[in-house]
Amino acid sequence: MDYLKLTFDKLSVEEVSDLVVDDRCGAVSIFVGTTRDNFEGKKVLRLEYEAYESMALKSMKSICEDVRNKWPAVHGIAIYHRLGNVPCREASVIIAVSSPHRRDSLDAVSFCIDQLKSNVPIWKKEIYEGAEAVWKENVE
Amino acid sequence: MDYLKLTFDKLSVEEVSDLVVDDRCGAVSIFVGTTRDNFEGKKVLRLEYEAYESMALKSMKSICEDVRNKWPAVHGIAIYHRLGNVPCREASVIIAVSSPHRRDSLDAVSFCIDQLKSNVPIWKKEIYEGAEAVWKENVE
Amino acid sequence: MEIENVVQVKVLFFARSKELAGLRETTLSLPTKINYEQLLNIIAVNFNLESIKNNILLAKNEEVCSENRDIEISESDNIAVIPPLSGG
Amino acid sequence: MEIENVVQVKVLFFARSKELAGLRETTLSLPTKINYEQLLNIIAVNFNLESIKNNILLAKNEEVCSENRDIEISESDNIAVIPPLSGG
Repeated sequence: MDYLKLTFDKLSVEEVSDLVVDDRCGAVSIFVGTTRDNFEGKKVLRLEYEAYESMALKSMKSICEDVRNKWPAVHGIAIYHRLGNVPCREASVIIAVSSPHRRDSLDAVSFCIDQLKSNVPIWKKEIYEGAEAVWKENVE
Repeated sequence: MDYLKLTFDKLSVEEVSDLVVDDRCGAVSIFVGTTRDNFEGKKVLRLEYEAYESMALKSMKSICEDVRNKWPAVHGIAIYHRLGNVPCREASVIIAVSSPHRRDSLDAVSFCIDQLKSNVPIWKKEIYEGAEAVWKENVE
Repeated sequence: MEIENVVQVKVLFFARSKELAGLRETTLSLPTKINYEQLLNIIAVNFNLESIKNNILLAKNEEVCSENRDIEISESDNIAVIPPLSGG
Repeated sequence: MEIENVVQVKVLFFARSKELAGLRETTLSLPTKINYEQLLNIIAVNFNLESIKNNILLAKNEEVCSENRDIEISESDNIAVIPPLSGG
């Protein structure tokens, strides 16, 4: 099962993790992206996320399809991304993947976050204390 | 900070994840090992874990030191392992690692679970329905 | 462009492009066939996006368009301006 | 073995070795220096572990002992029998 969501609500690691847990799976690997409180010496007050929602969900679905081709043993995939204001320390994205054995879910979750950063139309604006806000660009 | 625990209580992903979240970190990677409900056609009723506790904690600490040598950017490391009876679907181990950028925590969490399985003196007995219980051996 | 070959499409703006254009979406009349570069120029000129023209992609109906290719445009297509991504 | 060179150590059993030995821990008199192989044999013979002798490791004071080496034994050392691991 694929669980994909764009939401303005606070994300919960437990909730996203629980979606993919399965009796037949011994491993759940999870990635949580959180808001850093500084960038080049500037204090980050909060982040604002926006998405081209319909295209983002399509693109997330396509990541899931790629995962299932690369790691057929993967069972559940959950990709939850928060939109709107995200305060420091809170999660902007949570990805959880379950599989019978650990290697598949570990590799798949790593693939998912890399793909999400490079392909899913979501944008982040960093709001600083005493400096102009900046639309970020993923470079990693 | 290193957070190491062997406990007979139920593990919480949220709790272990929260330990390592930090204002300076943009990434938390988590691995959750759960109980599978079958093995070679036999129904697994539950697992029983035991540890050589003092040696296990030393060995977990040594994994943390290796992580900090390999990935100096890693911030928090939490390794929680449950002991005693673990029902199906519940977590036997949760590992969470935080870092400013995602690659470090993704690689470190994968290293931690591999090292834990091969070096930490913890043992698992699988209790089956209608078949003799078996002490497992990690082979992956 | 002859009038019978012109269709109305919706144009969507996001992030920095939304701020520069000053709007979230609008409609635009386009020929039924257009080169990627031409379309990019029309959008950049009309919506104050020349400063980021080299850093944006165009998507048609939620698929990124290939550059250096002709794009077939139909009535009620959505064209989206996609600045550099920063999700995650 | 002369009596003055003999010390009492604690021996700990875990998992399958605990079940075979029928106990969790005991004490054993050992010489102050002993070869790994000899120690393994003494423990296997005394505690019903011959069936798994080739699959266990010995640890002294929470450190796995190197095989084919002499082990220095002091009063109140802990020797642990370590069956194949299965944590995680």
